[in-house]
Amino acid sequence: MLTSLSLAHYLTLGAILMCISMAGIFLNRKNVLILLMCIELQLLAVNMNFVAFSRYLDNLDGQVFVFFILTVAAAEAAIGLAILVVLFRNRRTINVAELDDLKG
Amino acid sequence: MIMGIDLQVILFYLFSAVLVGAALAVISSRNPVYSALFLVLTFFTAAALWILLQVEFLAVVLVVVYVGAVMVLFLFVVMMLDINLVPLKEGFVRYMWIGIPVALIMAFELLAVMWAKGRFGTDQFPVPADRAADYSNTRAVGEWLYTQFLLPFEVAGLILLVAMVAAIALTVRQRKDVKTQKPSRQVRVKRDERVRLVKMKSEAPASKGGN
Amino acid sequence: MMPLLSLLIWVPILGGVATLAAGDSRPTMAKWISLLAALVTLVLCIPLYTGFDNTTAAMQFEEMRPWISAFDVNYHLGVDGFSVPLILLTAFFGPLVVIAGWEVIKDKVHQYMAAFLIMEGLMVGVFSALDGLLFYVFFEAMLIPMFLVIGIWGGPNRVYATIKFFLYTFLGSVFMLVGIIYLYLNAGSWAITDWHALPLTMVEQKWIFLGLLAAFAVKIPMWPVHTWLPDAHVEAPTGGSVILAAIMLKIGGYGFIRFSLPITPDAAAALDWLMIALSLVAIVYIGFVALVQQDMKKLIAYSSISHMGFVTLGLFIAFAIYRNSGGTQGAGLGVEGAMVQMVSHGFISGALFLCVGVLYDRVHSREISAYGGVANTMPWFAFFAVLFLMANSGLPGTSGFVGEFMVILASFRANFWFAALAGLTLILGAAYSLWLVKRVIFGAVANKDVAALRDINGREALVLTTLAIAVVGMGVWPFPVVDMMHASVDQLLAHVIQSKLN
Amino acid sequence: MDIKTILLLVPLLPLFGAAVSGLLRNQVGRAGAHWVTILAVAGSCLLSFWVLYLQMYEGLETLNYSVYTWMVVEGVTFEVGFLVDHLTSLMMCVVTFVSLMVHIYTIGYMHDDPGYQRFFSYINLFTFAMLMLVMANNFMQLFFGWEAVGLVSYLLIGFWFKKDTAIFANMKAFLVNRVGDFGFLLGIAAVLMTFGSLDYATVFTAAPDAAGETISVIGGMEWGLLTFICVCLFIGAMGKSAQAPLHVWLPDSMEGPTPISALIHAATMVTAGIFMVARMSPLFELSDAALSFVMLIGAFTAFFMGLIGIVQNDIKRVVAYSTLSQLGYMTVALGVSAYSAAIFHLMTHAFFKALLFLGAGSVIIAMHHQQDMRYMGGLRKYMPVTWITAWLGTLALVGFPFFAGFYSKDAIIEVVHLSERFGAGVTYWLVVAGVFVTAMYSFRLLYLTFHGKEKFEVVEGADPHAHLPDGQLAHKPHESPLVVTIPLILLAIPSVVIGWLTIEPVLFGGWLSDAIYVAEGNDVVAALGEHFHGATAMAIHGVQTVPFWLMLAGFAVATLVWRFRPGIAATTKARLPGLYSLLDHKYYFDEFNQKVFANGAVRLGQGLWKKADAGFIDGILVNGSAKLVGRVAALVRRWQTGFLYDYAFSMIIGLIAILGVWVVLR
Amino acid sequence: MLLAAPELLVLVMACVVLCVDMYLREERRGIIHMLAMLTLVFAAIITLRQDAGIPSKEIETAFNGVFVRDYMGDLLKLFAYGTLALVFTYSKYFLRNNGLFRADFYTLSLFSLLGAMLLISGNSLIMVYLGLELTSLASYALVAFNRDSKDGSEAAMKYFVLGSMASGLLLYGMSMIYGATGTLALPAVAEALATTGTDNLLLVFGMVFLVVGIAFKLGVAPFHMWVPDVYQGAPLAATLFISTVPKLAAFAMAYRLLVSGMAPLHGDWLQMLAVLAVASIIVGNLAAIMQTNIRRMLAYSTISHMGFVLLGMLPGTGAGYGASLFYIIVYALMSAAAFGMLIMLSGKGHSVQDLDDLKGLNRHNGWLAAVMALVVFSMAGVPPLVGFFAKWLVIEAVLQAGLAWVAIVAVVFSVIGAYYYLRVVKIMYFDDAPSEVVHDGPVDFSAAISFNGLLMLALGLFSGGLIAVCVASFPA
Repeated sequence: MLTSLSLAHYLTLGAILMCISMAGIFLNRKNVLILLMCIELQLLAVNMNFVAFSRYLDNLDGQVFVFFILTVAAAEAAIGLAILVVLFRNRRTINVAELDDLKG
Repeated sequence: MIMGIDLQVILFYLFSAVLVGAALAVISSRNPVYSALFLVLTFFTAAALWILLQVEFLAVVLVVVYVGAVMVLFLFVVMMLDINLVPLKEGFVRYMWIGIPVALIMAFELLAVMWAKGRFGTDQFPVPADRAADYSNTRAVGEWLYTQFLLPFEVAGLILLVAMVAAIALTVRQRKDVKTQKPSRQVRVKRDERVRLVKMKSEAPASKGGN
Repeated sequence: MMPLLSLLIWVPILGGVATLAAGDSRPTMAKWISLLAALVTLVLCIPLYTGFDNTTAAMQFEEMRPWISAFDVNYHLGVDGFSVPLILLTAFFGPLVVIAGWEVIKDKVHQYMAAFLIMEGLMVGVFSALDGLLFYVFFEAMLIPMFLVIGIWGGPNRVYATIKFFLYTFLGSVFMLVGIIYLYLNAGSWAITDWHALPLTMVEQKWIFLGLLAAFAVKIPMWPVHTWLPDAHVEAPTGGSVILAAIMLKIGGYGFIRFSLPITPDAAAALDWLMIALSLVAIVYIGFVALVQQDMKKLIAYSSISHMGFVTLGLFIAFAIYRNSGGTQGAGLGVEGAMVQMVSHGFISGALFLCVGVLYDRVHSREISAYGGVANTMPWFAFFAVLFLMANSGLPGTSGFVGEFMVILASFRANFWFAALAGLTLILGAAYSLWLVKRVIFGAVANKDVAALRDINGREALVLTTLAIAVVGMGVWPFPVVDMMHASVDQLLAHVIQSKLN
Repeated sequence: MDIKTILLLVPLLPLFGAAVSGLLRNQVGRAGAHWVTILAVAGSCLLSFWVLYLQMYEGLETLNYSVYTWMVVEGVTFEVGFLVDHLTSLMMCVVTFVSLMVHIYTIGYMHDDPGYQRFFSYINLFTFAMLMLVMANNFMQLFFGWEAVGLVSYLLIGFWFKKDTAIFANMKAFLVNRVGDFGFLLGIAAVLMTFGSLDYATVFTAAPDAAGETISVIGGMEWGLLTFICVCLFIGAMGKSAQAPLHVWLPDSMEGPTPISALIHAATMVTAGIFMVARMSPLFELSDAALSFVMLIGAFTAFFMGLIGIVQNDIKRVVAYSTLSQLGYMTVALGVSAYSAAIFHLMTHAFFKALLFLGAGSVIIAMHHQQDMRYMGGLRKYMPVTWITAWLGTLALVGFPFFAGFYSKDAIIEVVHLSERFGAGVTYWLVVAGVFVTAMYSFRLLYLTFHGKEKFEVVEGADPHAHLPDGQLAHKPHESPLVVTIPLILLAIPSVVIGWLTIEPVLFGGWLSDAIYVAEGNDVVAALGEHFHGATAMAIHGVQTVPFWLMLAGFAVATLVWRFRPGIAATTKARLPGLYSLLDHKYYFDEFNQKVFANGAVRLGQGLWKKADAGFIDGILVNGSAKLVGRVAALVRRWQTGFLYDYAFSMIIGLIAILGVWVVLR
Repeated sequence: MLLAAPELLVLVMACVVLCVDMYLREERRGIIHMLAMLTLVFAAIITLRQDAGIPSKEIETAFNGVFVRDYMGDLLKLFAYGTLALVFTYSKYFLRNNGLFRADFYTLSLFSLLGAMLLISGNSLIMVYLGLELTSLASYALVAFNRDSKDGSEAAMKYFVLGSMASGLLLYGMSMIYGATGTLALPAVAEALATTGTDNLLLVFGMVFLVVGIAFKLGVAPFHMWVPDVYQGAPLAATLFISTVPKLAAFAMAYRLLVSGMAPLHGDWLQMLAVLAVASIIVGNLAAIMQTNIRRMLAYSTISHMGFVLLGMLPGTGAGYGASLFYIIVYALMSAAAFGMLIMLSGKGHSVQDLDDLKGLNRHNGWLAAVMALVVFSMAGVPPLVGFFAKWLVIEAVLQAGLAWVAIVAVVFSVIGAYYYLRVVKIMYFDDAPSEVVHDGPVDFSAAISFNGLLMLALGLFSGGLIAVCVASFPA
């Protein structure tokens, strides 16, 4: 385990990142921004998987996928932040715990 | 090789530790600015790990795109929104008792799959040989991108376009309370819009009283 | 050949659409269109009756067109001795309901009339569908106009009643849907006749039987799933009650005949104790409940449940008789008695609800205690009301007698106690009917509302007279009605005693 | 005219009359109504007598044919048809004749009633129904007639539908009759099951073959099938012919107009049960047990109902209890297989009881609808015709020799004496004692009504239409008009002579033998016939028998108590309060029925409705499940908190669950 | 190339709309609407022309196999155009009334449509992902489209966060599939599956994430939480859009991923889908009962409808997929009509929210009430309306899969569900209106909504054709 880096190492890292990002989403009760960051983290976890697989399978598809994910992540960030701005303008807050007008 | 351990392995653990630590810091730090900066750190270490995997192009892209663009955007928004930071973390602790176990259960489930039966061990997936010196990861990805994945590539561009359109549609607005000059309207103005002729009845002499 | 059944289905439906098109602003036109459509439908029944060959059990006037070919669903119509009487009954009530609502309904006349016409067409569809899915479609589609009729023109508690009615019926019928889909998957065909021939294991049969039972028991309704009926009746406008009692309830009985018995004969035989028990409970228990009702419509509604008990009893004693005697002698009497009871109850309950409607239109109360001595001011009405109530209590010479008589005679063959309990209706039916007469019709004029009553007008007299003729006519000479179904009944019984297990 | 046409016309004429006078009452008017109905009944009566004549003198054979097929099911034909034998034609004559008398009488009696046409319509309809009953050749039609007369009886008792007592009485009458019909219908069902047919001829032919069959009614208890059938059928007869304990409706039925009491509740309808059992003699003869049952019920009714008559004050009720008692006699006769004696008594009773009722009605008219005998007395001088006919009727009723009732009643007592059926001994003593009782209440009625002091005062100038207090009259009583007295006279004649005239053919001449079957060992009438030497001889012989002396004793007691020493009645009443109140309350039958059956049914209904239907099924199952759904739905709704993190959490939980189930646990 | 002609057209026209808008004055915005509608018409024509031989079973691929054109795809696209045309017609009125009549709506909708089309035609994990993101991103923006709406932005935020998270999970699953099979092309995945065998835990593991992603997109419990909030908070036009085109695409996604890609694992995903479907039917119907907000109620009803859609996938037969396809198409049409009606009833500056806003509709406008009643009864699954036939087919599919208990649960809860649909009818027909309200939209709007409502009836009475087409879209 310590002598060489197996695929499992990277996948584990991806899994841990995934869990951290998930935990971030549902543990974070205050700031919507953090949620957006968690989403970035989540994508990073996925990317980690793809890159590792791509390398260990010696298959470029995975890297291309990562490329697209990065693109989309950027676009997502843009839209997410735009929505955040709109939200802030309307409500003067980005507190997640105050985002409950719609419920039930 | 240090103490019989491959340098790569040492670096992996080092970077991984930083990565995980930074990721935890992202979700747990009180100030979103710190979070953003920790996220930058996360990305950097991730890029380093990818370089370990000899995926240079993506590692660079990650740094360029994320650290250079996305995170700057984040920070910009953080600053712009001027958020009150005082009560930030109280909820975090209150729900930890349920949140942490759930996260751990999930981690357990994922890791169980990762580690069970040596599924991803070196037996199944042998460590790939190092790339030849003249191998260009960038070139390989580029070629693949423009041939096999042409349509997705176009679509990716489209997504960026949509993001742009959407972001503009959502955030740009004409403020109603701001007065601006509109020359085209000024030129086209007609007399009727400016001058009003008022016809008044000539004042009659004092009324004779009700009849 | 003329697609007679299609015409019978679609003439009223399209008439209903035309009535709707007349719009809110032209109520008179809407009324005349609807009357015309109803009458045309009635006239269309003449060739159905004359052209019907009652010597054969085969389906007649068959029509067959592919409908949903991907799943072998066909627009398949046909009638036999069970369907024709009920179709005639349906068409018979069409014009009556229109006339009965002629002056009474002031609000949204076009929608009212259209709802009834559409319902009429759908009910004919139910009785003539030979394709399982088509049947189900008609069966369920009926709920919509009825739901609206009760909800829009109903009494103060109409919303509760109509939603209860809808959901109850809907809940029952979805189980049937599951059942018939299962049948389709097994038989590879939606044709009901194919299902009749489909061999099924006992377990399958029992489940399917219960599924079908859920639908038909609610519809007919059997105890203990009857509680929607009194509510629906009380709140429904007169026409709604009439159609509900006169025809809709019959669909449950028809369903047993068309589906439960022939498709799952072994389950029916195995569970006949349940059906008989429930029927008897309905007859006796509900008889007592009817006795103490304070609301005229509720009383009649409960009496309907009790009378429908005879239908299920008549249908299911066949198995007990077969077990007792090894033959079907007597079973036919039961089945035909059930059919006759359905038709007759159609006339009687329809007439009774119309009678209550006549009073309600004048006094705006259905409480028994609001009346008393109606005979003083409304002698003709009293004549009709007493006639129909007597028929309701099974007086010989009226149609109410025939079915009960047949079923009681038949059930004696199965078991003395069946007949004895069923026979209690002679006393209970008379008790609640006559007590009603005593409290409402007879006595001194009870209050100024009653004193101010005016006797029935020509329109009401027309409707009630027509029904009176039907009730007495069928009581005096049930031959034509019974004669229509012999062949079908014989075939049904021959089929039913043949086990599908092997 | 074709005989079938004649027979068809017999019932249809009254039906037509009923329809015309009922449905077209405004068009035909009062006179039109009574003309059309009376003509109809008269026609029917004439035709009936014509048929009787044909049978007696032209040798008309028994006719048994179908009029039309009612329905055919499983090869079993249900028909409407006529069976016209001697029994039928006798009944037809009795029914139409009495009916005709009542029709005529009604013109006077109902003169001022607003429901005049309706009344005629009803009694015409009744005649139709009764004719259908007696002419039936099958059980189905019998049942039809059976219920139809019940219906008309219902309508007529409640004729004055504004009177609460009347509409209570009519409902009671119908319901009690329905109890009987319940048994009757079961009997018919058993007949159909046993014989596969409802046709008399078929059933009677096949009856002996079914003699050995049994039926298990209550867990393994085997009954003779025929016994079962007969008992069931007889339960029907008990209802219609008012045998204890189903007699309770008859006294109450006196709430109806008097002509009705005469026609329906004395002469015709109540005898339907008697007629039916006689008609079913081929069945009953096969079951000794059933016959014993019949006999005992009859004996009980004959004696105990008579007793009640002694304490009644309502003139019509006394006659009504007398009717009950006489019906008991008829039933007893049936029970000892003396069917012809029963029919004979039925016939004579029809005449004299109709006479008595109409006489009572005449009195009631004179007393301005006062029915309480305590406010009468001394009417003899005001209404001589009524007085005389009432005496004649009474003498017939008590069985004074040579009067009609003597022949029939004495014959019954004698056959009971001769019978060896189980229970015949008790029965004999009861019916003999009944003679004494009969005489007591009959003469009591006469004395209280026609003799003694006038117990009413004439208040001059009082409003004749106003309701005066008991014992006051606006006018002096006076004799009733001719339309009332003529029927009295016409009925008085047969009341006196019919027994003397017909006992020989009816009882001993085998006149009814084509209708009635009596098994070998049971033929007590034949045994009696051995001692019969002509009607006159029988009457003379009758003077020496116990019943005659008991009758005289009854007469003597009645004369003493109610003519000369009125104090005795009061003293006896005071001495025996228990007995008095037992009789006054008619053995508490009404109270019992009201408490147990009527109130019990209502309470049971309330319980089932409120508790089971509304409470359990609707409340708990239906609305309860709706509420449950609502509760759960509210919970589900609360799951949607509106907080993003909860939404994410829910997704994660979902993910974890799916992973757990399908991946980790795999 | 030509296979993607409809996509190209939509792309070009979306850009054209974007550009033309810059040169248009406020009053002439109608041109945008016309352009968008024309786009749909021509796209439909092109799609139909490709399909000359209906029903063509031929499956053609392009762009190195990442793009596929098949019959199901064309059918879904055609209905996507159709429902989008309805959406545009209804939305115009709404946008005008609320001062939102901007080209952005059309552009974003068209881009979203494009994403949906690509997703429908996606034959590779990468294509599926990109198509999904394209539709989703545009949808997020549409939800927040009314920039001054508090609810809109809240809904958009929730939608965005949860949606992104779901795509992250989906991607995680894709990475596992990629790792297990070494390929991104769906046919290749299927092939690899066939050779490596189906007991590969890694594949099941990855598939769980795919299922989650699909479930989220469809809005199936417990991944449904965004649906009610978004349906309620978004501007009506956006709700209308979201309930139509993306749902069609989501079905395609489910089919592509689970059937085209992972058919051999049918035994596994069948169970997951069954549980999810049952959960959504239960949750959707129960929660809908309690709603007083009609949009929220419709949202919950959507959740249950999506459960029914999943039911059709259970037996893994062509008939079953056909049932699901039919259901989703019917759902899109019903939903368009329902939200269109809400738009119709919303006046200037007022959006219908409460059920009570429908009070006494029958009294004011019998025809509109009738149309709405048709829609609502159809949603409740009462014959002869088309909603019944959809339910029937999926229940048949469930029974065919041998899952009788699922069928029982489904039908029982559809009865419970009928209650809240009936409540709508009750409010329209049985309650009295508070005041005189005049509802009338432009002619094209009225015509469209009438057409849409009558379609419920017509497709029910003549359901044979569409059902046959749907079933024929899949290999038996």
